[in-house]
Amino acid sequence: MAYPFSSDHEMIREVLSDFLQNWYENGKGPERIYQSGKSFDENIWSRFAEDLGMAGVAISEDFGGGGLDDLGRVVVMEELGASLCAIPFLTTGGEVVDIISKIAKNQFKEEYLQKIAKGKIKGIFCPGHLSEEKKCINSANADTADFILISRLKNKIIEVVCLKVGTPGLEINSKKTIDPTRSFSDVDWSQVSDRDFLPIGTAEINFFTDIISQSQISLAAECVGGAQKCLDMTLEYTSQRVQFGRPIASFQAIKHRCADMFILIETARSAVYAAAVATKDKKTESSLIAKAYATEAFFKVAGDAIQLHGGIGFTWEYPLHLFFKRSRANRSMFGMPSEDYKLLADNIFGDKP
Amino acid sequence: MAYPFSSDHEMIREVLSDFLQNWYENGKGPERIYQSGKSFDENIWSRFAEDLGMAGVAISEDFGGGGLDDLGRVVVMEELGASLCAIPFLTTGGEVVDIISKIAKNQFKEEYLQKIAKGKIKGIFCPGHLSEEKKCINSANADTADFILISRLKNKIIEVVCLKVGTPGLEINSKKTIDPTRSFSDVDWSQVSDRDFLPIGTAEINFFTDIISQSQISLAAECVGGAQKCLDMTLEYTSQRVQFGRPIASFQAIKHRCADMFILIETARSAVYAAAVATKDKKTESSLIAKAYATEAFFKVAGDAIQLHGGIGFTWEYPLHLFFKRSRANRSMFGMPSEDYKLLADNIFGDKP
Amino acid sequence: MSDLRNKFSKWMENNFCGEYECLRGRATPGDEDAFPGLRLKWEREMGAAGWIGIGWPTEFGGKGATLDEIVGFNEEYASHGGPGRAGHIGETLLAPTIIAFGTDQQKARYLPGIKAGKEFWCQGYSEPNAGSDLSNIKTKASLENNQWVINGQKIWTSLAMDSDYIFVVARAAEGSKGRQGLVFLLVKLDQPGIEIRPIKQMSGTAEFNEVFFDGAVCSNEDIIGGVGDGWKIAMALLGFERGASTLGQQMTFADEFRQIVDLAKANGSAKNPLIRQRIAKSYAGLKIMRFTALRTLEAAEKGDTTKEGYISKIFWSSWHRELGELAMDVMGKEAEILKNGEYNKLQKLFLFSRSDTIYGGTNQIQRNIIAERALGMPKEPRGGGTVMKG
Amino acid sequence: MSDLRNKFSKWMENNFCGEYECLRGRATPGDEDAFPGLRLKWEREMGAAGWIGIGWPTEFGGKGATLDEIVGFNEEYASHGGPGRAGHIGETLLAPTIIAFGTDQQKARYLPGIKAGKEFWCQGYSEPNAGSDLSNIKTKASLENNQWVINGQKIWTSLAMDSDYIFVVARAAEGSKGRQGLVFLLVKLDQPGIEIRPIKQMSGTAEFNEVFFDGAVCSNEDIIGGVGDGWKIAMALLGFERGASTLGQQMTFADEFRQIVDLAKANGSAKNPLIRQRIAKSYAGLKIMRFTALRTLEAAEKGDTTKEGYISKIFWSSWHRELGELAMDVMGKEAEILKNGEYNKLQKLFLFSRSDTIYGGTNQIQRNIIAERALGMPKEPRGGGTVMKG
Repeated sequence: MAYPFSSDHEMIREVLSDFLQNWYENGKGPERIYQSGKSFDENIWSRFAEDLGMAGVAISEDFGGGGLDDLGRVVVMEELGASLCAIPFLTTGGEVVDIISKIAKNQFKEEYLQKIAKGKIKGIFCPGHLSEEKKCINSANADTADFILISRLKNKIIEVVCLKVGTPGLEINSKKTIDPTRSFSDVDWSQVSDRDFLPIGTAEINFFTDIISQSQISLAAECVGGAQKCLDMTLEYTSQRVQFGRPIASFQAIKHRCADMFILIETARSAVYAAAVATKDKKTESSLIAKAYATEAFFKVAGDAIQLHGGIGFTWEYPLHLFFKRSRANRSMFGMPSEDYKLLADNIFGDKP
Repeated sequence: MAYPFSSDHEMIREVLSDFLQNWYENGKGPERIYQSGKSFDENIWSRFAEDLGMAGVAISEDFGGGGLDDLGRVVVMEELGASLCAIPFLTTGGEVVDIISKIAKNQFKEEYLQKIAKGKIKGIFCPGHLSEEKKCINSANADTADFILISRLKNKIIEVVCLKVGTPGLEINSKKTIDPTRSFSDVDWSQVSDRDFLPIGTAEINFFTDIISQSQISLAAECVGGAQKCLDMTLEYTSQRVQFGRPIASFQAIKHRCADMFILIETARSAVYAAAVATKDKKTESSLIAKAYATEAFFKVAGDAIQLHGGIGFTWEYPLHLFFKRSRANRSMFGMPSEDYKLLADNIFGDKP
Repeated sequence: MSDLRNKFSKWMENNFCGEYECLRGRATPGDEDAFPGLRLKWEREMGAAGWIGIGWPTEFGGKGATLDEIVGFNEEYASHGGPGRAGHIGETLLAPTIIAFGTDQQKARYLPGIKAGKEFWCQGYSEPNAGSDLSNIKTKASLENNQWVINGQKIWTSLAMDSDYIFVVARAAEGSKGRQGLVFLLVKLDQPGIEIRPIKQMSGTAEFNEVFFDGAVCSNEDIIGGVGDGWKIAMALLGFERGASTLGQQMTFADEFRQIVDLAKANGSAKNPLIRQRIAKSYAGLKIMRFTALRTLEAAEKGDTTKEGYISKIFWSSWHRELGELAMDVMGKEAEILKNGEYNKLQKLFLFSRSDTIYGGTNQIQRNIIAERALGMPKEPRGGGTVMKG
Repeated sequence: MSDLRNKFSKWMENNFCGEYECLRGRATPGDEDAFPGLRLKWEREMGAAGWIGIGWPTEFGGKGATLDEIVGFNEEYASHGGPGRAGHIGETLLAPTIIAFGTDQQKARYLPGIKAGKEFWCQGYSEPNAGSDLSNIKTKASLENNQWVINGQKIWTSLAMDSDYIFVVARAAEGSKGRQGLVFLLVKLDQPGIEIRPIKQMSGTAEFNEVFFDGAVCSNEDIIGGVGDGWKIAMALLGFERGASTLGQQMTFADEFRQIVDLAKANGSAKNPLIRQRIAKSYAGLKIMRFTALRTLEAAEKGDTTKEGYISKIFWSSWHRELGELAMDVMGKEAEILKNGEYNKLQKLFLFSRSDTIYGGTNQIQRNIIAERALGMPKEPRGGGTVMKG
């Protein structure tokens, strides 16, 4: 792996890869999830948090976390992506940890971060300051959350409040999506009484820009992990499948397509790693690029993997379609790539047509 | 060839192909053109017109023409495209013939069509009714024209007038373009005295829509001919070039790329033939599609042909670059494909955003 | 409008209604398991009225319809929203093969059932280890007491659940290889030696099946051609696939395209210039697909074989796969959401169309065929590379 | 900013001016025949100031600069608009090879000339019939009276007209095949047995040359390694290509990109949403190219060999070719027109970039390399197919 990872990162990757691929079990893990009708596996989340200490990988060691940087999360998300394990790390271990770590008062911070690190509680973040409406559409992992952080604009300062799940008036409607391995829900807090919101802290808009960047990087890392798994499956399958007296991996059409997949994956990987280690002034742009590029790359690679698998690739019994569906769902999270590129162009030209 | 061609068409194709490939002489023909500093070969034009009777292929037999339909012109343009022979058939034998045939008075019609059929005179058409300015930018073949037809709006009716080259005030400035085998010029008639314009006839706007369609079909046919030649050259070259102990045509990467070229060419061909035989109500749309699709196809095929030729493909001595340059020039004639598709979308949605 | 087309249009108007309403635009690829019973009833309706096999020669009960008439017929069928044809394999593939190569007895036995819309056929070509390599067939047929006994497995068989018969390409001569020693058998599905298992696809539906043969039988009179002719017959049958039926499929595509346009207008995607470009290109592709099919068909009617026919499969399947992606992007924020927990029509289109570029010969195989047959490039060497596992 | 970077930045400011002004942003690929004399003078200027070979070990006159310093150096050079480096083949390819494999005598003889910017090198690898297949080399070298006598032909040699020496891979052992029996020779260009013919490209310029050897000679002390080591040395030299110099190239790309953005703003193309998407994607590609190069370089500095280095060539060349197409589309109606009868910079970019995906290993070869070396897929069989002509 090498640059930019430390030996800590390498160790996490190794442990997690074993743990998650064991759970994944050639697709049986995700299959059990959608067969169960639930959106994730509580047991895996507990072990992930407690045994491996991964839920709090980015939480300060003072609060029982791993004390690692964005790169640590990149490693975790890559491995989650490679196993389609949709435990709510993206949300709880990501933006929720960052918001609490950076703006919550000490008592709240201590309690919540310690519980998160132990896998006792899970939360999501709804960026309420971006809209007038008091709701959030297609929010990932909301159906398994214990609490919800909501940002809201108040006199040009953004305030973050916390709502416990179960608060009267709070509605969380989960929906089935094209990706059967991760849940989406609509969260509506318009009917919650004012006194039920617990104020956590305040921050400026730039802070939330960074929160969004972090989530973009995590999503992009998940895509890289998923795409790599698709390529691995394809290399394995094409080396064993014999047609016309040869393993199909020996056909140039297959080789070149795999080479193109590799190019996409490695460039996406570069974009993700670069965004994770970017300095503050380059964070927003590099995260946007990583997210737009990696989500597109995953979609392309997953589609190509199906094509190179031939018939078995599009069957339900073979897990490839789950990666393809995840890739389509990721492609539309936090906006489509074409919208990202539109933003990027606005920055390049310094205007907005 | 078969559908939709008659045996007359087949015969024209055979004769022309021999004649023009003989002139083309593995690229020596076009090379002589740009070495000469002229934009075309007068001698070839005479023989094309007089010996082969091709200048007037679409002129009524009453005036010494071939009496063929749009498909006849398609055959001619394909063969011109395959040889990069930029004699001014696209203009003189195309829109100029159509305008004179359909709206000129008998005396003018007889004189001009007979002379065109014999290769004695050449003309161009400037669609002046499309703009306020009395000029036409990047007009093909203007530098070799003897007369210029100009359309202009007059009380909601469009009037066509004729200007002889040499008329005081008429300016024709020819320019070098990226395609050294066809000339572009700017034509400016703003300084010509009113009495020097010879009125030819009038027509409604729909008539000019059809004129444009015909030119689009001709341009698209030229692209199909050029693209086919690029594929032919590639098949020839790759069957002879040996690498790693095999003719490179035996490598699947080469085979598949050639297959993709074939797909593009044959679909472009379908579009062109369909447009040529389209009924009046489908003419505008099918011509637009043929033009947008075939110009893109030619550009892609010519680029791929260079790639598959390797080093020799991008040298000046080998004629492939001339096809590539022609394809780029054609791609921007009468608007870029993206503009064509924009128009098409406007029609599909029935609106204009 | 031709007389026949006119008549058929009126017939559709009067008969494709009532209980059949729910079939409107259904049972197209990706949706072939919709309303199985009713679809078969509808086929009988078509058959009874004489609308099956209109292109067959009159001596076999056809109308000897011209190409123009068949094109018109298909267009009318689609424009009235007729459902995917459950009988198309029998009607457009097997019947012409029997007419060309079958015995009088086979013609008398099988054509009427197809014509009446009462007997349905499916195709037993692909095998798990043969895939796109038809000459690598392993299913065996051995002649015992004037009966062929069949053992082996076929896969990617569409419509098997709705069918009465299957035509099977099997290896008759022990030890034969490649194209040699194959036999083309007509086999009844409802017998002890046959088991059908549906294959669930990523779209959640199951159009394809595995068919297992464990001592299944057919009479020695039920082979087309002789032993060793199997390859020739199988290829000839595939040749009939380049028929007017592709135009019917295109009408289905046009219908899907129109739905996407309507949705784009309704949800505002139509304002997006990138979507507009893709819509326009998709439309151009649809038209060009039609132009190309007509060119091939009309040339064939003149007796010419043309090379552009080779591009049909890869062009339509790639176009359709892109249409699926476009459909999702037009849907926008709703693209991921399953209303009522089920894939809607466009989501199914998106998912099912991934198989279009695979079944019936992958795009890779199509490019090989184009390069070798249309362009005369050198053949792919068999063998070579390192075989890591059989 | 590092000390070295700082110093170099100031030096560029004080020295890249005056008569050198006209070299600003010139002599990049596609424009390498610009100002030949002045470019060489500029190299001597760089050499005299000690700015050539900063990454070499100090014992050979280098500064032993770290990766970060070399990256910084290249960025400063580009941001000051420094022209394409006429000496880069000697400095970044041959010198590291001599340092790694050369004799003390060779080091003493050749490194100072390179360092001083006084002796220029070009590369004799490709041959007309070898193309991308380096092991198929036909140029022969035979040892006669302690001198190697060379006969044969090299092609696609860039900068040959400006060079003093060429390093040549030739076949030493009569009858040897493939990678065996090759020798790596250092040959003076100015001698009777060598003829250089420029190859005019579609861009109208001539960066590449054919080099003909007709009894050309070099001393037996001028081979690197022994007879039979040619392949190993040649490959090691190519390994040095994955160096920091790619970052310099990227600065040139950034410059071209910026020009296109400026033009789009000026001529209104920037209002076109399709152009905006392409500009944004191009920008993302440029950044990702840089990220990937840094990843490879930093891993290499840690002593790790990573696989993503294999994608460098195909990624930059494909990106650059697309940039050329984008440039034309941004130019709009002016794209086709030659002002003053000559290609402007962006037109040259468009035309020259078609060769990027070909020279130095075509995209097809790059994909083979990636598949076989990075992904461990089976090797392409040699031979097979029908050889129609040698």
